[in-house]
Amino acid sequence: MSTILWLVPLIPLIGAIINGTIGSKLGERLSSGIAILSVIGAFIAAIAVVGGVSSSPGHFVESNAVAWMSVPGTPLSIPFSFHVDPLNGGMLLVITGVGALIHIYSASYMHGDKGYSRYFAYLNLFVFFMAVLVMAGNLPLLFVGWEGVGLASYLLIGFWQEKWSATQAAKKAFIVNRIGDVALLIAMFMLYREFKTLNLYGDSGILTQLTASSTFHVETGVATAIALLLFGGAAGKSAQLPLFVWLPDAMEGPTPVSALIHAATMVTAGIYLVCRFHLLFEMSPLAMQVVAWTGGLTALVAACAGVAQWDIKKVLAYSTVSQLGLMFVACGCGAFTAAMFHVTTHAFFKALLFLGAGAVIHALHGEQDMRKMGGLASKIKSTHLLVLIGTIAIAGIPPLAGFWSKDEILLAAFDHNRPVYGLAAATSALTAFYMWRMYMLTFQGSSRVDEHTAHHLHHPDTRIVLPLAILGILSVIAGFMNAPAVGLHFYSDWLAPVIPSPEHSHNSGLVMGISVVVALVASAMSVAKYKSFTVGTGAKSSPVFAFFASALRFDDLYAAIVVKPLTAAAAWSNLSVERNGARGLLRLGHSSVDFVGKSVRRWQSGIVGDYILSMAICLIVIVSVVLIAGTRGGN
Amino acid sequence: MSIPLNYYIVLSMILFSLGIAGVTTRRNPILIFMSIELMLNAVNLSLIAFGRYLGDAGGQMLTIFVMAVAAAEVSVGLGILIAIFRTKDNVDVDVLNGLKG
Amino acid sequence: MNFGDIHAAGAPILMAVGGCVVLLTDLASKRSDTRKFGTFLAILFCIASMLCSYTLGGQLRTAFSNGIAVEGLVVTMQILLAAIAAVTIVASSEILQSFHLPKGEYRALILLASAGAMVLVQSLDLVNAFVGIEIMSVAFYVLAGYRRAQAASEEAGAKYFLMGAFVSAILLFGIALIYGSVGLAMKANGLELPQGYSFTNIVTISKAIHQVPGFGTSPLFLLGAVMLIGSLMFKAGVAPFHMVAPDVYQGAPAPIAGFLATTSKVAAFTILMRFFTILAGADTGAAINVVVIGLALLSIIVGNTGAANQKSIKRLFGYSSVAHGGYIVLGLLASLGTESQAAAITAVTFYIVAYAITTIGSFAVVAWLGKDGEDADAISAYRGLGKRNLGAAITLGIFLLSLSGIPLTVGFLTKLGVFMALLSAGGTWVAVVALIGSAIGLYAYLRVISEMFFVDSTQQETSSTDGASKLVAVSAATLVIVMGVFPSQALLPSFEASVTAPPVSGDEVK
Amino acid sequence: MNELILVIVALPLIAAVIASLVHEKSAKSISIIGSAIACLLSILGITTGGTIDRGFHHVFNAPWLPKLGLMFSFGLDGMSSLLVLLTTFLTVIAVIVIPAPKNAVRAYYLSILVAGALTNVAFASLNILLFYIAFEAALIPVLIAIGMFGGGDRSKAAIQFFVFTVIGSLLLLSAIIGLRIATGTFDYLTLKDLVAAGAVDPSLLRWFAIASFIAFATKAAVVPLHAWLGRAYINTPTGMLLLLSGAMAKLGVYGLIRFTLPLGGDFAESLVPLIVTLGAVSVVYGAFVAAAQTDIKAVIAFSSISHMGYIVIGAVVGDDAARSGSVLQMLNHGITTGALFICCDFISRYRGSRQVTALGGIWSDSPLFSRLLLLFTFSSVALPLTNGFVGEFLILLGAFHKFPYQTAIASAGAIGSAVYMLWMIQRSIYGGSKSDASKVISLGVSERSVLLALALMIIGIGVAPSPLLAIASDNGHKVGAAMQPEVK
Repeated sequence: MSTILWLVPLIPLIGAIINGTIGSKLGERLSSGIAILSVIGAFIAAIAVVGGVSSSPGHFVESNAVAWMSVPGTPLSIPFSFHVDPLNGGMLLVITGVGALIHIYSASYMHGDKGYSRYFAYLNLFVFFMAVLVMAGNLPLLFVGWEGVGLASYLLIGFWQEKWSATQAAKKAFIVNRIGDVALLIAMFMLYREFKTLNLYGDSGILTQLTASSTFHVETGVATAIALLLFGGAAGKSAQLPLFVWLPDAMEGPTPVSALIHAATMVTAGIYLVCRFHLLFEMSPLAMQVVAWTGGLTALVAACAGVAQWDIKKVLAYSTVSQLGLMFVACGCGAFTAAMFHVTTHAFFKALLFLGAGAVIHALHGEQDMRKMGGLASKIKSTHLLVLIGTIAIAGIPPLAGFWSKDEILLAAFDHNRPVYGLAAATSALTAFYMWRMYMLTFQGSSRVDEHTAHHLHHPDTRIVLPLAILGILSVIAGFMNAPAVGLHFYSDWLAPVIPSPEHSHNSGLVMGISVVVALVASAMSVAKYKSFTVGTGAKSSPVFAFFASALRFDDLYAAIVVKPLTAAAAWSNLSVERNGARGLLRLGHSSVDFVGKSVRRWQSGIVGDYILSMAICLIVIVSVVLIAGTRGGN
Repeated sequence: MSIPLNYYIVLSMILFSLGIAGVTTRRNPILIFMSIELMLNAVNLSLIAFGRYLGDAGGQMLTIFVMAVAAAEVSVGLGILIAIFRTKDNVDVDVLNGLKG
Repeated sequence: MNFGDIHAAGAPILMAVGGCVVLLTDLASKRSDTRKFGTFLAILFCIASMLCSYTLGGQLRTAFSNGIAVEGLVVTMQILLAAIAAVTIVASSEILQSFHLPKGEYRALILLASAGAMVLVQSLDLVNAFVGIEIMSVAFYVLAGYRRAQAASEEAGAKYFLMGAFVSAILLFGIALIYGSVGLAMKANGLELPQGYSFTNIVTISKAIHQVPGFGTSPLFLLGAVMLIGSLMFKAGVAPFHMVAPDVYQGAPAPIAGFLATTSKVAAFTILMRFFTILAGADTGAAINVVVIGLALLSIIVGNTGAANQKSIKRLFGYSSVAHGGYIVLGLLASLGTESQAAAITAVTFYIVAYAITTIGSFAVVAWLGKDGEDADAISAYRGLGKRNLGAAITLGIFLLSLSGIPLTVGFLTKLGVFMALLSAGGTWVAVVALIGSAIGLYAYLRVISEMFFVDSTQQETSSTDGASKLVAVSAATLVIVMGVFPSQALLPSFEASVTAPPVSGDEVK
Repeated sequence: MNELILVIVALPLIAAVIASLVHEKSAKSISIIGSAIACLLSILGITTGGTIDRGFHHVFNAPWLPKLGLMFSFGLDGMSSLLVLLTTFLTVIAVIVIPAPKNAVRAYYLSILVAGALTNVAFASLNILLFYIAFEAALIPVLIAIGMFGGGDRSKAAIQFFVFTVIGSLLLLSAIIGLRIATGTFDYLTLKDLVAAGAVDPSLLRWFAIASFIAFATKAAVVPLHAWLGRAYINTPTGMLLLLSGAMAKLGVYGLIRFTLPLGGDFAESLVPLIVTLGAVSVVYGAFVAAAQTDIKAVIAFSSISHMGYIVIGAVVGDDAARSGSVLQMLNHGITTGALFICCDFISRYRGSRQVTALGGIWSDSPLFSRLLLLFTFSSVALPLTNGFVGEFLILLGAFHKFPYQTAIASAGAIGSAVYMLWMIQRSIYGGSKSDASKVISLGVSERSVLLALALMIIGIGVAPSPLLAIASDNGHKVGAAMQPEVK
């Protein structure tokens, strides 16, 4: 079993290497074939591993450790070792499963692009790093995956590298991620100082020491600091409030990339990390509050921004940020199982929506502005139907998946942190509103598509519709994996060995009722409002709308308080410290030598009389000094 | 011994410092020579005085050396100075300031 | 006046006789071109003098009623002086041709000056020293002004003469005072003159210092000693009596400037070494030591800063000679303080030899690059030399690096020797100042190297006319490198043998 | 065999001499042969062969100036054998990849081979005076290279570089002589035992600690003493720059590990907090200044200040893991920055300019070159699975438990490195392809193989650093477990 564990990351790696090196010579069919097969291979291996996990007594499967970094003479030795248990087993399935679907989808979506094989190489590389991140047996290896996915997202966002905006977005994504990564790095050092090891599992692993907290007491101050730093890392990767600005710009990359990385997998790494260290977070109430409130605020801010976007992919991007905010609300309120369940369901319907949007854009030959869409329902029926399913799911209308997972989060928030529940409820209302707005603007109403594109609409082929269909089915049935109200709690039992399942809360009926009402009312309002939408009338150019459109002006805020001062500091340090300071020192040395030299040269006046005079004077001075010193010294 | 030794020493020191003053203030090379000769003779005086007082022939022997050397020095010096000031109209040591800095 | 005495003073005698012979043969032969023969003759005498002093061996001997003392140190210095004279004569044979100057007198003057220097080097009695200094100086005045047609050389000669005459008067006054004070002190304390020594003999002086209480600080002796040291400092070109060096070295023709710089330094420092050894014992030593260290540091600072962004390269070498004079004095004083006097004096002797080779070489390069009667004095003339005349550029580069004390050159070992002497004598602060001085000096020399190599220029290719000075320069450069890397094989053993006995100090005299 | 080091040093020198005599065409091939053999032999140096003496293998002694106490005494331990390998490796690459300037081919190869050989002497010497002589003599070929073949204001750069570094080393000389007088020997091993036994008076050791720190900090360009680096690196020809930034800058840190800490006595220990703080400041300062540059060579030059900051922290913090990481990072920095400077040289040669504003479109024109450059960039940004990460991670991990704040600041420097490196890459590689044929960077066989070799080393060390770490941990500092976080 432990050797299959190695297959999960290695097959995509081999696929990436093949595509990366000789891909361009293989031609589109073969290179996409290799990429898809390698991810499917990983998916099958993942299924086998998960099977092994559920059958094994300790509910985990470990690989043998291959030495990586070890310094002889010190206790430090970090191996390549993988450990799969129910928590990351579930994620592994999502990553490889959804990944495979998206690979199939992009085979057709990216058809004709000159960097075809390079794209698939990057995509496979991403799956490899994501697998390493999730399955890592120790923190440095997790960090390898953590920055690896950052690298993959940098490469994929900046895939169309002629576009300046694309490379700019890629750079922005990597740097903002790096800020989070540094927080994670420092958390690692603190953990090493506290627990004397970097291994997560095994007898002396950090998590085992945490569970047996009776033998190992960590004062809350240190626990809070580590927890907050971990959350800082998670916020960077999962685009939470201070560091979410990179996700909307990441839409510059190809749509399947947004689907895979910026919806289903990479952005959820932050939640995985927090859930993995849930014991540490539970040790410090302050950290839980911070996580909850940051999640709540991010959700609300992103939802508001989502309402005012005209670009179809930006809407989905802000929706992702908002949903991630909700997941962190769940973590903040102690419902880690609910968070992980929402991660899973969100992966399905958000991937569906993104791929659907991709199909729409593909059909309209790259048009992304919703003001130039409308009335497509009749033209691309299958896509329309599946996007409808996705919209219903995300809007939280029962019986689809979104409702069940979001409801549990609202329930947990309601029990533990009432104000944050308010934020979450408002967010879910807004979510329903802007998702239906997107659906209405694209598929219903009068067609605003210009006749040229409308004339030869590009009908998506099976390789695009098939993944959509599968995701549609999953969005429908996934909800029933964990619907406690209806008595189904398969998912929480599955996670039980790692995260204790939440106790039954008595007011689940009330919360469920509220959320259903909220969802339906918001959806109805949105449908009514955008049924007959024409470009002129619809666009209320009210200041509030504009304020929301620019993501509450966070970009300008960061430009003012972060980017400008740093560039000024760089310019200052280069100019005044480097040019004048350091080299000024050299000039100072130079000029002082000159000054003394000049006076020496002036003393050398060239007139013999002066020379003899100065010699006489010096002689007299020396004589007097010696006489005084000599006689006084003598007696 | 009619005149005590330190009278001679003081006299020679006075002559010596007069010589130094002459060398430093005068600008005509000939006068500078004369001042240097004055200094040398001041030294001769003190040598003779010491020799006489110590009853040792060393002082006189050195004085003779001094005179011989002074003669050689002056002859060479005059040769050089004449070579220089043949072309220049006024005889002024301060003219020699080509080499400086 | 037995044969032993003549043998002891053989070296200077041979040089003096050589001078006269060269002068006479020049007069006798009508044919204008006696260059080959005259040079050969002069070199023959130099070699003879070298052999004569080498055969004296290392152990101590006095001659001419203790007027002169010959020992390892003196032998080494005499060989060095003879070598310098020979090399200068060889180096300047072609340049005299281009200057249209008479060659006979020139060689005679060089030999005579060197003879004077040798007399000074081996003198034990101050009178001998005075005579030696005068012979050397008078020859120097004429040599400095040898190129009468050129105003600069004339001016150099005149200046050197005026200052030289003044300083020799001061020297003489010093000797007179010492003569008087020693005589009076001996008479007052009832000590009679040691058999066969005169009052002005260094041995008597040291006997007076050691045996007459309070003599070391008596005003008369102190005045005399200071005057003596001051005038010797002038000859050695140590600040504040350094004004002569830059002007004269710039004015005088290049090979002559080289000769002046090295011979006066070698002679002056040897007699200073002898004088300081006897002073070191006396309590006057403390006062004079402090003052002389002050002078040394002053000359290091003055020499190095003066050399920074100089316009003329000969003047730069002038200032560098002031700085190195300072280092030698520091090495001298530090070495006398320590108990391992012999090793320390070896280090100082090695420094003097190394400095002589480097200076001769440097001025030889300046002469080598000179054309149609002008030696390349302005540093701007060296711009881009690396491209035009790589050989000359590398040679000069080696000398500059050696002057700044960069490893793998002999300059580094000398700097190392001085620092070791200083630090072992406990002079840490003095060492720090010396350190800063050598850094400033490095900056000054580097500017020349950068002019030669790092700046490209439009000047055309220079044809090197002067084969002889080229030979001297290149051989000096190789010597600088060889001595820098393997000094023990090259020269040190000869020192080892020569400086067995430290210069005579009063105590073993009855 | 003991004469191994002598052969490693002598071979390039002999090659240099032959190259300077023979015709220009074959000068390059001779230099390559000479330095390549030396490089292979230095691989042999890593194995512990020849006579062993107190932790050093291949020990070799021969008198040079016995009276002065100056001996040819060589010895290698893990750290110095790695650095010797790095130096010879960089020499080979510098000779192969970078074409010599037209007018002075022989002088160019001469300066590189001599600089490499002298640096190796410094790394392998067990006599502190021999170390000092090599330490300073190695500056001469660099001075000549900068001066004769350098860029714009090369003469000012050459002088400032030389004078600044020599002043630092003069202090070191005075300290070395102080030790010699107190103990009567220049031999490192006896000195080390004497100091350990407390037989040397502390005030002298204090002066040695201060003076040697200043000299080595100047060489390693720690912030206040880094003034010479900016102008010097920009104006140095790339071939010599590989050696200057790759190997010679490491002499500074090597000196700290080898001489300042062991011989500096307990005063050197009290200096450590200051050095670590300066290291952290260098990291941040280097990042800031690099971000403000428009010339890509300047960006890489100032990034070296940042990287050296990490290495210095690792070297002095006294933790075994951090020190081994620091030694490995010296190797990594040599490889990565060397590769970046080579790419920089290609760009300026094919595109005619190093200014970022004039570049762009290299990605589509020359695919292989730009992908390799991207890999080198990410190695410089310390991306995991590249060599940069391993060194940096170990340094920061080891340094954290004693200096948490400085380490936090230093790790924030990683953000800075991402900012300026990616900003440089974005403007120089990506963007519209201005593909006229002359500007396409076409790599010859040798250039391609060198860059690929460097790329392989970057990934190789990133994935499997343990063998190198094992060698690197043998650096003469067997510190007791106390310094480690005590393992329960």
